[in-house]
Amino acid sequence: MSLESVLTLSAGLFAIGLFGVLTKRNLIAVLMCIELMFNAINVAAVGISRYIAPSMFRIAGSDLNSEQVDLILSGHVISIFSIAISAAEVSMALAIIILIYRTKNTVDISDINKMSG
Amino acid sequence: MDVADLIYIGSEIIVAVTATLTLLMGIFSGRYIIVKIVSLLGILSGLIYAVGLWFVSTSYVFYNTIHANQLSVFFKILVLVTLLLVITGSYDYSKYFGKLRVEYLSLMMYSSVGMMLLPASNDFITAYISLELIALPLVAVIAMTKEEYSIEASLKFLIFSAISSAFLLYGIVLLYGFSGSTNFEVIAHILSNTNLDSNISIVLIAILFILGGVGFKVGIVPFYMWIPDVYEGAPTPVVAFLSIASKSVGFALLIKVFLIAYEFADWTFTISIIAALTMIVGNAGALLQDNTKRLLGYSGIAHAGYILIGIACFSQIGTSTGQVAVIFYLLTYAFTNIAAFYSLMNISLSTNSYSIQSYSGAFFNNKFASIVLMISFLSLIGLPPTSGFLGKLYLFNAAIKSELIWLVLFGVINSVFSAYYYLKVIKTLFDSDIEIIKYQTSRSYSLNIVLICALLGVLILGVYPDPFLRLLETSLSS
Amino acid sequence: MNLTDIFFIIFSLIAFSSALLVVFIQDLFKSALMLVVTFISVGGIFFLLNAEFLGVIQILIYAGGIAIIIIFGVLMTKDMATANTSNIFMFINGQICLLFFVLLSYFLINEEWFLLDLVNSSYAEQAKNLFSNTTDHLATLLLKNWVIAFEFSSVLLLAVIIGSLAIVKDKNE
Amino acid sequence: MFEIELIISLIFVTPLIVALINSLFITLSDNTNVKIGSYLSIMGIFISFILSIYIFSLAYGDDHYKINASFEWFSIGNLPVLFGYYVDFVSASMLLVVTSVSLLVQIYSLGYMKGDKGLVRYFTYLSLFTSSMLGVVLSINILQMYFFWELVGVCSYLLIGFWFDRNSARNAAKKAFLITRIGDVGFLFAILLIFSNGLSFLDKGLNPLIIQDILLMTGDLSTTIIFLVSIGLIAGAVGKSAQFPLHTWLPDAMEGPTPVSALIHAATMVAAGVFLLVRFFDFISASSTSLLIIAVIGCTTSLLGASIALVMNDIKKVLAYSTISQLGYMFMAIGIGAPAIAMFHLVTHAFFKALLFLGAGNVSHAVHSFEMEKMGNLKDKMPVTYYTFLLGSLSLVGIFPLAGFWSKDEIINTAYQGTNLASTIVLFGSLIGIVMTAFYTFRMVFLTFNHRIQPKVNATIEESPKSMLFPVAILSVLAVIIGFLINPPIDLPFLEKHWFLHYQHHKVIDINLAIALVSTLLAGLGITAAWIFYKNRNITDRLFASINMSQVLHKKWYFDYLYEIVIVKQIFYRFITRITQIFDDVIINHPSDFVGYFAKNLGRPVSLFQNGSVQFYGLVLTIFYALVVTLGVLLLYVIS
Repeated sequence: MSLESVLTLSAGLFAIGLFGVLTKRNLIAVLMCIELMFNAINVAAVGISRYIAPSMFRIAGSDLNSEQVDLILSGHVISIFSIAISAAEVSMALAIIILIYRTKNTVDISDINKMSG
Repeated sequence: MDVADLIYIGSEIIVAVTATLTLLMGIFSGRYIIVKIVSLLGILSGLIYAVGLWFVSTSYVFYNTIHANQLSVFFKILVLVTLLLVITGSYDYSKYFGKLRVEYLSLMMYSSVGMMLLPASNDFITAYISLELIALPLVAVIAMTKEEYSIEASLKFLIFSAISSAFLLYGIVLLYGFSGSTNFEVIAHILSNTNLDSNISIVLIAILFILGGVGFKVGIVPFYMWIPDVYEGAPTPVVAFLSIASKSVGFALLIKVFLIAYEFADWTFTISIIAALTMIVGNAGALLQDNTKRLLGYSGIAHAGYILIGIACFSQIGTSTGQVAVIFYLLTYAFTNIAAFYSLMNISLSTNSYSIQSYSGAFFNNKFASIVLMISFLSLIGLPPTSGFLGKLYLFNAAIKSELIWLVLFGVINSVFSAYYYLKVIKTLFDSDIEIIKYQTSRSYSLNIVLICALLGVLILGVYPDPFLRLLETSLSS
Repeated sequence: MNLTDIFFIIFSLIAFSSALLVVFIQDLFKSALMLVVTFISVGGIFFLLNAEFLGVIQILIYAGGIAIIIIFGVLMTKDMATANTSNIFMFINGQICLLFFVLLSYFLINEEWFLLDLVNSSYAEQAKNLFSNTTDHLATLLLKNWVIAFEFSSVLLLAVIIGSLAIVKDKNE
Repeated sequence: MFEIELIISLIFVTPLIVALINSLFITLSDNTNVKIGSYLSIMGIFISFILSIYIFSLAYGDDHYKINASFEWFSIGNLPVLFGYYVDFVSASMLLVVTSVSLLVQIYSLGYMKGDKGLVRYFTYLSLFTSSMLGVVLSINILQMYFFWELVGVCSYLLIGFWFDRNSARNAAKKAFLITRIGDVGFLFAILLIFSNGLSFLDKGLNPLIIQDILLMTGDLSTTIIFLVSIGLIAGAVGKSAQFPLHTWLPDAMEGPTPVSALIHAATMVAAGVFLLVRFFDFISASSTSLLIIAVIGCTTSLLGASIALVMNDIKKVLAYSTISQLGYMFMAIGIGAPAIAMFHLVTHAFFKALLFLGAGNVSHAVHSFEMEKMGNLKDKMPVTYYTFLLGSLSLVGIFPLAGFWSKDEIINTAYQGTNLASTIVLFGSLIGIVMTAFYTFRMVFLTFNHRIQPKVNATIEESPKSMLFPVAILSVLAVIIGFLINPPIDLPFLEKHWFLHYQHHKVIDINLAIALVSTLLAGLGITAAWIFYKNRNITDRLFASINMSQVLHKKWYFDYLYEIVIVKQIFYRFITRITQIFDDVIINHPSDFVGYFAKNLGRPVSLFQNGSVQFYGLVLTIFYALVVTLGVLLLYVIS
């Protein structure tokens, strides 16, 4: 288990999610794939956070106080916020999907292209 | 954290509290006008607070996540002025929101909280949260008229925003992986002090990923594709807000990102190419439109291209000239666009149709709005004495100082060709060959007040811009 | 190869294959279940990466919350649940995404990362201490360094609640 | 000096204030036919006129008269942009021309526009136009000049499209606006180029925006820069002054009310291009190539315009092409290095052409048409109009001793004295031009007024009201004497010999009797030819029909066709919008067409590109990001 393998996993999940977002016709499936993309990013953030040297060390190159070492966990903070925001996005998206389902009786994304040009 | 740091985010707090209060009042009070006045007062007090904040000295607060300087205060003021005008003018439009008009007020305010926070943020995590805080409430507001087109616009906005914010976040993570930090200044410091030979590609990829997330907000090639659709479908006040406030703070972040990025490489050529492409795509796209909101969407893309010219000259002459040009352009563009969108809205308040044909002969029914529309379009073309001319002059001046003459020539030629589609609309206003559609003559005083304010802004900035420029220069030099 | 490596391989294989299944299964309900499996295995990876708090959050919020909401959404539109087809771009999307994955992972593997040194660096002791108990330190970071982001994400969540209610509500009621 | 500054400000500000007050009338009152607005406007321009006379009297008698007055407008970086006035002899005389013609035209409009619904709007536009034209004349600063230059363009747009309920008027307004904008690109580019050399100006303590400072710097700039800037300025002047190849807007601009054509499209705005070149003459003349270009443009335009005017049947169109041709004369004068003579011709032309336009206005007021076919034998019905029109025509043709003679003769004389290529071109061009001018002018006079050519009698035709005849009469007096007065060949008791040219430091050449004789003879030849041709119309018509040239002329040398059909529709529309058209129209709206398109052109089954939904947008994004990652990997590969 190394940084490279974690990042490869993250790239894979991201690509799969991206593929799904671009490909699935059912809106809920698109939504699930967006979640996959954000999960992939979380994996990368946590992995990097686990394996990367703190920034202050590169600037100072010597002793660090404990607050500066704590910043190693910045990646975790990114993931926490990303989880919160993707939860928010899901609820918003589901609301719109239900609205679309009620008004147009479809959840097929290819039916939703009235505006173009 | 010092509690005194809270004064630097005072106007955000005021507006967020007002938004919540508005919502509560909407539940308990039946009178919309009272709710509206309370929210306007809240925004106004936030604005006054922000103006006061201008005189507070620069500092880094909240553990370097917020950089409170005059530039960020300037954007706060810009956002709040826009919000004030947008909400004041949308009193008569809000009938299209039905019972949801209180939620509309509240969500617009929440979104503007994000917009105020974004230019002040000094850290990618805070910036990301602000970006999402801008986008997600707007998703709801766009869908709020519950018409087929607005729902579609909302969905497209959400999905496009989700994809680009995923890439943005990936970029942030990669940049964090390279530097070990999310703080703008730490990253810039590391970039300027490290031998980048072995790391050149990660920084390149990370910065271009981030450019995508920000470019989505401002609408540059190739991230512009949502703009025409969403502008066409969304409610007009929201479009005005999107095209001004959201775009302006997007540029604020873009300036910050490129101040970092120029530490790493010279981006002039790349940005110039993107600027040229954006201009040509925007103007060419607008030529064929017959919906004015869609047309203004494409025109907004073209204007993003002009503004990018200013960013292209960041490295060569020191950044100050380019920044002043960009920010002054944003200021002029704000008033011009308010005038454009709201005069269109004024004319078609009763029909709610924005196709160019529906404006034929509008001059005879609504003289004032038509004149405002004409002046704002002349400003979009970039003619003196409107502010659009001086804005372009500043951008081109900055570019010429950076020896980007070809780009200037390209921009000037583009602005000439753009006159074609703007004049097409102006011409229609005076059309009387076709049978005139009888508009319901609705006099909306609040809308006219907003139009007068925007018109004054367009003309004053075009004729006597000196005080504003002085303010901008001092705020950038501090 | 130690135990961590083996677990990592297992978890990432599960995550990877279930993610593929999410995309390729035709039945939307089953694909939502596969999504839960992916979330749980990603949570497992978080535990392996010394991020126990995030692992718990992942399983609680993603597998427990978001996935449930999604399944709820699937049930609400249940007559559409089986119509989970792909659009006509599928092959070109597939090629581009595959290319994207290959290039990105090639680049991520060959990049020279500036790695944490837990053996003989000046901060080694503090870092080991940090990874032994990340939750405490994370709490400090969230409520101290990123307190603004934390507070404003709560504003965001409030706005989203109002927004989604407003979307679902009928405007004339 | 304070009073002088105040007076100059008043000249420019009075019409502006009047325009603002009038626009308030329009917004406040639903009845836009308020008489008081028009009187107010005339009062305003009258004040400007009186003050201009005062300023001119100061400038007269002092050949180094200069007034600088400015304050800081805004600044670009550390470069102050000044807003202010610069008055010398040239601008003082322009002030007088603009205000006097504007005054007479506004008085004339009282009668001509009587009863029009938008009377106050009309006078508002006229005041605004006058104010901005004065702004161009007075500008100290090139940016300020550009500012008013565009404002003049906007006013012209509004006035051409004044009767906006006519489709043709709206189209003409749009065309005028767009075509002059093409020239303005050149002007703006010249300004920006001067900016870009701002540092060398600042080193010398000069300001790169002040016109006089630019002239002072001429020696220190590289020849390439001077040439490029000159080309930009020439482009601006070509657009505004309707010179070849941007001349096509002016004839269409005749859709505006006739007094507007007299003021804007004959006397003042179109002269702005000439004024610009005169202002920058010291700069432009540093590059002899630019002067040659100006001379060639002027010569081409003058012959082109005159040739089209030969066959036009609309009286205003004849006058419009005549204006184009006469502006060509002014360009030729600049091209041979005699800006003072260009100014001289500008002044005389302003008066006699305004006279001709107002005369045409009288005629059309009576017969309700501009078609010369519908006129004829108006001499008896409208004697005052006839004689004034005749005087104007003789002046235009250049018959001794009318105004046109003096200025045109100076051009020919100077060209005759010159030795370079430009002079030769100009000499021949102007001599040929005289014949054509005489021909088309008298063709117009005969067709309109002469009973032997078109013996139609329409009983209802009456002479115009006094308010329309009064300005015409004054202009006709001016058209007779102005040439002699402002450049007398002999010393008069109250005027020095050649004072107008003298004050502009022009080397005065005495009148050459041989040249004068030749030009008069040529003019006579043209008039005779017109008489003979139109006395026997049937033969003439057959003759014209037999040679295809007439067709070419009727189609205005196909310039409109070239611009509208070929350039705008074919190249611009087809080519540039094709890209987005394919994208939006074919991919998104007509998937099958797109398949066919690719199948035909590339033979590749890309049927997958069908959907234009948000997922397609996402695909574009993904392709962009994939390219970014590819770039990153390539960089990694290159480095390692």
